[in-house]
Amino acid sequence: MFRNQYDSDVTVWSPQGRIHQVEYAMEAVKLGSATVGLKSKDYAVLIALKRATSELSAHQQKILRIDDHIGISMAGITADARVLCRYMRQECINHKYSYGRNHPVGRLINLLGLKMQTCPSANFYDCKAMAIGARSQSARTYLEKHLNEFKDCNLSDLINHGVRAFAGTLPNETKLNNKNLSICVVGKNYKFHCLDETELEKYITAEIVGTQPTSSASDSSEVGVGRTERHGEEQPPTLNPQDPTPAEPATEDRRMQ
Amino acid sequence: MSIMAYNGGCVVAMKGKECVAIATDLRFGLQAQTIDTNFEKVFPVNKHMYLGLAGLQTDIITVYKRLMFRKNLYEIRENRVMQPERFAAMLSSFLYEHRFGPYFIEPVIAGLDPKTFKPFICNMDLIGCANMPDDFVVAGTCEEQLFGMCETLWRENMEPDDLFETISQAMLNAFDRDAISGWGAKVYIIEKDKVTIRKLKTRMD
Amino acid sequence: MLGINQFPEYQVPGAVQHQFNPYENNGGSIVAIAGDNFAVIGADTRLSAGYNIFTRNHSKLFQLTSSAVLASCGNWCDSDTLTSILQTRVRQYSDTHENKEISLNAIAQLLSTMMYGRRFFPYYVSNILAGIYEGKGYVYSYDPIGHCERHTYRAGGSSSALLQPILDNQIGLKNMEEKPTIPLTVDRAVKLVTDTFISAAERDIYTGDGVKISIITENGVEERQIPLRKD
Amino acid sequence: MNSVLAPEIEQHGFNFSNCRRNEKLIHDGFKPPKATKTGTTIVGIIYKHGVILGADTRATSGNIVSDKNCEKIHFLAKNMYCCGAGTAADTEMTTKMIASQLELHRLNTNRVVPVPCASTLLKQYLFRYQGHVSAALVLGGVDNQGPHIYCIYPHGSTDKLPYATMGSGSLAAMSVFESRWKPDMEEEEGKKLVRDAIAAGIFNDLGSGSNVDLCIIRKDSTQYLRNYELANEKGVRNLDYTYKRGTTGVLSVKKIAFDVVEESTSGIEKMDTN
Amino acid sequence: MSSIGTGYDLSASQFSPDGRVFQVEYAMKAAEISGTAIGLRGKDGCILAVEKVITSKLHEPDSGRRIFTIENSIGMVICGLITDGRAIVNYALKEAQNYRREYGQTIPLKILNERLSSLFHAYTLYSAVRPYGICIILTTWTEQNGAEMYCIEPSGVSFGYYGCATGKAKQAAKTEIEKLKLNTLTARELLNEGAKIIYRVNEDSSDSDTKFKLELSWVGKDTNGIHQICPVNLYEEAKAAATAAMEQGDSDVE
Amino acid sequence: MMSNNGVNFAPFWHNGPAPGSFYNFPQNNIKSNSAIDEYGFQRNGGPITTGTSIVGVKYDKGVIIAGDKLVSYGNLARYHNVDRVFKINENIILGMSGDYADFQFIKQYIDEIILSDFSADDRIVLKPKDLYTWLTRVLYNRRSRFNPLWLDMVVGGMQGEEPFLGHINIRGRSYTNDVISTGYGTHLALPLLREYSEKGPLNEETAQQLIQKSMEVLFYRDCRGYPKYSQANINANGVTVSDHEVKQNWDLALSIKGY
Repeated sequence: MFRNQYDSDVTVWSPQGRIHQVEYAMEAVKLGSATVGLKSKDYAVLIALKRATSELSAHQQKILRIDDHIGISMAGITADARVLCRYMRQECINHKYSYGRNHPVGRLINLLGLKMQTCPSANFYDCKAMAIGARSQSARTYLEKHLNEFKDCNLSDLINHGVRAFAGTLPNETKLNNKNLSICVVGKNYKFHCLDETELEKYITAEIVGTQPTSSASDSSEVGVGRTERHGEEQPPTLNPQDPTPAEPATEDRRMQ
Repeated sequence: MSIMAYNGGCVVAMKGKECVAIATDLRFGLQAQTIDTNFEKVFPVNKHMYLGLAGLQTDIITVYKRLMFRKNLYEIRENRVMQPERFAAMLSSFLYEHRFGPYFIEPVIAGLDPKTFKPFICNMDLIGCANMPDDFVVAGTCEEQLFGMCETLWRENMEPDDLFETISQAMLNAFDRDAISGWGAKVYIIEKDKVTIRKLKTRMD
Repeated sequence: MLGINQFPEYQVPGAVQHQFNPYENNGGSIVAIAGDNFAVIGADTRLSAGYNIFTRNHSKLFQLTSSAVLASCGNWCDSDTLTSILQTRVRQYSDTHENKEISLNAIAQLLSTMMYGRRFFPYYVSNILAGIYEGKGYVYSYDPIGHCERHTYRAGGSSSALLQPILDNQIGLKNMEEKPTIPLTVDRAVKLVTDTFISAAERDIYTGDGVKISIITENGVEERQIPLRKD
Repeated sequence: MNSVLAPEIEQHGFNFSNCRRNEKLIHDGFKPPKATKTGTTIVGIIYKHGVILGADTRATSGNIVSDKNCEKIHFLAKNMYCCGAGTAADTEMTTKMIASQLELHRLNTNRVVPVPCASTLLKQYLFRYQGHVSAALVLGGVDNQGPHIYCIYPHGSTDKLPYATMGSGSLAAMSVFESRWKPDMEEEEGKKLVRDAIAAGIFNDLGSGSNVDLCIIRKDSTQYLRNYELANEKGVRNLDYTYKRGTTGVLSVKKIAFDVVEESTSGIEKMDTN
Repeated sequence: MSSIGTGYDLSASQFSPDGRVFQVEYAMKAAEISGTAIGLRGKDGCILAVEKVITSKLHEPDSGRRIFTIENSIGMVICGLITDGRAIVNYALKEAQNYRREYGQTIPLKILNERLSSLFHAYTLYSAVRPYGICIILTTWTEQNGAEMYCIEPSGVSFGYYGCATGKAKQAAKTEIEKLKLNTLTARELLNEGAKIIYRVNEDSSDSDTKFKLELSWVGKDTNGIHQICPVNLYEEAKAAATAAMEQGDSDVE
Repeated sequence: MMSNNGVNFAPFWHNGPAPGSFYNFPQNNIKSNSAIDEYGFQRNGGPITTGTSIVGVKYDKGVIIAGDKLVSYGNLARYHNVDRVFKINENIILGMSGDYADFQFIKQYIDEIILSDFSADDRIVLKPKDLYTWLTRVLYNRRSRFNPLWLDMVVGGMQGEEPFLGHINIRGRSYTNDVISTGYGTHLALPLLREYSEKGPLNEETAQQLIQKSMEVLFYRDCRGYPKYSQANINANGVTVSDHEVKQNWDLALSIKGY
């Protein structure tokens, strides 16, 4: 990517019909530490790494609850995400107050997308699974490979898949532990909630040991390799510019096909 | 404010096993101001019958006097002790006479039949609609509180001593939740062979 | 102020004027008792207005958190709105406090503020909040404009006058020279609440049909329902 | 005997001596107290052999039940009963008064008093008071002309109907009649219908409650079924509310003991009255 | 485009010396690099067909929709920057709602078209905003006016059409459309034709299922004037017809 | 932020029920404190063209709502063939009593919601409980502004597999129950309905008969009643709205003589 005279503002089209600012912002997302989301027919899971900016600071929340049925995880500046998060929470609360039901996820995301014309890429996709942020490509590769298994997974297998995909995005020096990993779940009989430390420990152990998800036929060794070898060349994430991607849309019953 | 609550005060009566009880508070006030703490709203009618009157003090006294006049006349004419039922009927017609200009009182009658010693209790609204239940009757500014207490506490066939505890507790706790009743209480337990009158220890505020 | 009332001769017979009263008394009673490490709160299940019963199975209890239950009765549309907004406020609290559940005393204050916010067009409701805070049982009661007071037992709603003295006597042990030493257990509290409602149903026409009781302990909230007379 | 303070008993009719004072008090802003009302469901039907009257047994003042088991079916004559709704004292006293007039009439004429006669007496009386005697009545009886049901309104208007309801639960009871009443019902069927109509009032109208009273008047007999059905019974309390004796603090005790001898004298009186 | 890069092409409120507004043209470009969309108007209805490019396997099949419904009778397909498209859809919904509140009926397509065109145009007048990077096709069918179809470009220019196309393979599609005798065909028949065109103009028709998804909708007499995404059976039929035609075409070439 | 052709994009941070404030509903931005006018003007007039009772019954697999077809203008039986029960969508039926103009006003917004559900085309549709809650909020907000919508409405429908029946009045006082009636029906129809419903769940046939009985009694005893009524029935098979007429029998009238 290079500088040109058409990339200074989000209100300028390039001769190729592109808006460079938006595209740069999309690049920026790739600098934020990765986060993974995936779903089965009954559950949706978000996985992210909580980072501490210094030894002295607490771990930053990467996954935020919007309502009992919605949560978001993000890659980028937490402050920006919080602004969006607050908006979505308000919308959900208002919707529940006036209609007595949960705000349909699709419509919430649509609302968010409509907020401003100038918002860099208000685009959104309804995904079977997705990973965003730094080194997320490896996670996406994993997810694509196992895409067809997710639908019928039970919850713990689904989380195992997620953690495995997620592990591939970790910077070299980082090890997963129950302090820095966060896993949140929503679905059948579960309100949106984050797993506690003992549960996290379980999945971390499973990942390190390389236990197979019971219903999965995937090749664990390959995944293990992916995690340990892939990311030597990438720099550790730094503070990122604006995060344009609002959220990984969580589950919605009708979508699963 | 209702004129019935101008002076404050309450009366309650209960049936027990071969006995009846009637209780009253002792306050006499003018709205929120307490004037006297020794105003009894329960009056003897004859040996085994007491009349409680709750409401406007001037009417309490007037009604009591007028009733005694009529009752005495009856007893002289008929040469027999007035039965509580008769007394109630008389009181009822007396009050209904004043249907269109009533006395602001609610009466409670408790007594034993002079011959059979059958317990009798009765209360009326201010124009003489009588109510003679098997358990208890209440009147006065803390009527609701008394209803609640009595419905919970009253049991069948209470001995005189138990009846005393029950009616006392019902009354004390009821008028403690009413600003214009209380300041002392008196309980009459009427039995075949005696009437026991107890003055209760109460809050005086 | 000059107005048409000062000039009655200029008044014209117009369309029939319907007085709109924004309030409606929907009845209902509440009793709450706080114990050492629990709280019990009950409310009847009748929804009525005038001489009509709308439904016999209408819960007036709102579980706000795992340790707080609010009972609200009076003008039902106000209760409904107030509790809905309160529930969103409880939600917002946990959103802004890292998913921490709001504590009972914080709800007590919040509710007071919310009700006082409508000082000049009050929510016409009788509220009682019961729950546990730091392991101890508490009961808070409110007047319609948000005065909040802490009690160990409280009756509210249309039968409040009937029931409060019973609690004074049975739990407060008022007017007793020799106080009985029966410990206040959950079981006793529940039985007493039930009994008070039996009494209320006898004498208050706006209380009846059934009573729903929530028992709040460290282990969460348990609900029971007991039938009452239906006339 | 006659003095200003205690004048001789006025014999008949209403006494208006307190009216001026009470008016002043009300004018001064004191609220007039409320008399006991019977919210009430009262009904009457004509069936094959006569009439059946029914009533609930609740009396209220405001939102408080002041009497849980009051009688609302009043005696007028052997062949006539009258259910009353409205101000309890009014229905009670009015029916009592009319009953005595009917008895006098019977003695004078030496025949069964016709039901229309009672209806006329009642409506003329009520009309005179312009609705201030607030009694809404369902009058039922059987005379030589057969069975009659009258509906008498507080202002003195009347209806003569095969089935009638009154009181705050009248609509609830009427819905039962409108959907199920038919001419020439058998007695059991009629009792069931009246019971159901009263129950509809008891369970749907807060002004009515407690039990069902019935009164069946046939050509030659009358059956008053007081508390025909105990539709609502008080719940059983879970705790024992017996106090230990001595719980209540007593300041002073005074005892008035009676002589037992006096009691035995009451036996002599008994002989007297015989 | 000789004036490109001369500095006259950075703002929508600026003409170039040769009298062009380049920002508008660039915005048009944005529409033209997007997947092909066509609209066909037949004798008893219209259809919309679009080639929705699939950017990731991870997306749900119906994610990133490009055909939208305004109220229940107007169809709209978007070609270009999809987020701009959603904003326009929202705007159109509001317009339709306002119209309904005032007149109690669905906004006539002609009016909606006018209002949307002026919105597009307004966004070409100020330097603080950029022109919408989309072309839209609007269709409807009513008992009174029969089938109607309009296409609006980023400049705010709009015309009524019998058949129109935008997007990557705009020209090829136009050529294909011109081969059809549109006013003799029913909406039902057009569904197949539309599908065929989308498949035919797609550059990379091999492995088409993973590269793009055909979106198809119709409105007409058969749907009672309701605009709806084509029902599954008709969709499959159209797709089958398209694939069959492709094989036919391929063999023709060979 | 652009605004154009009268369409305003909402400000970035809008809504949010602050303590003691209300959710802002369409057309609700009437200025406050104009309620009392010195010169006797009162904004909240009473109902003018009105419909009488609505009766609703829930049975084991669905809901029936019925109401007669008369809309009165004061004491005048003004419109004789007006539907007062409606199919809202495949899940919801609605019956109205009270002011018909107020109803038409609110119906417009309900229809908008239904339309926008259609436009969204995401298979998410309004359910009876959603509409019930929404109406509760709207009516409550209007009563709180002393500008009430003079309505008593009964919402019925299928909440997934479960039948739903709820009632909202002019003040936004709402509740759900197995049997519901508005207006005179509260006194006349409810006792009939309750007698059966409290014995256990009804089946469709009994529900049907109960409705018929209730409409009959209402016609006989409500002076604003009418023999023609419409009825909406909803269950898993969908919604049917049908017209019916009370079978009248006035034989009894002949036997009444005298007073």
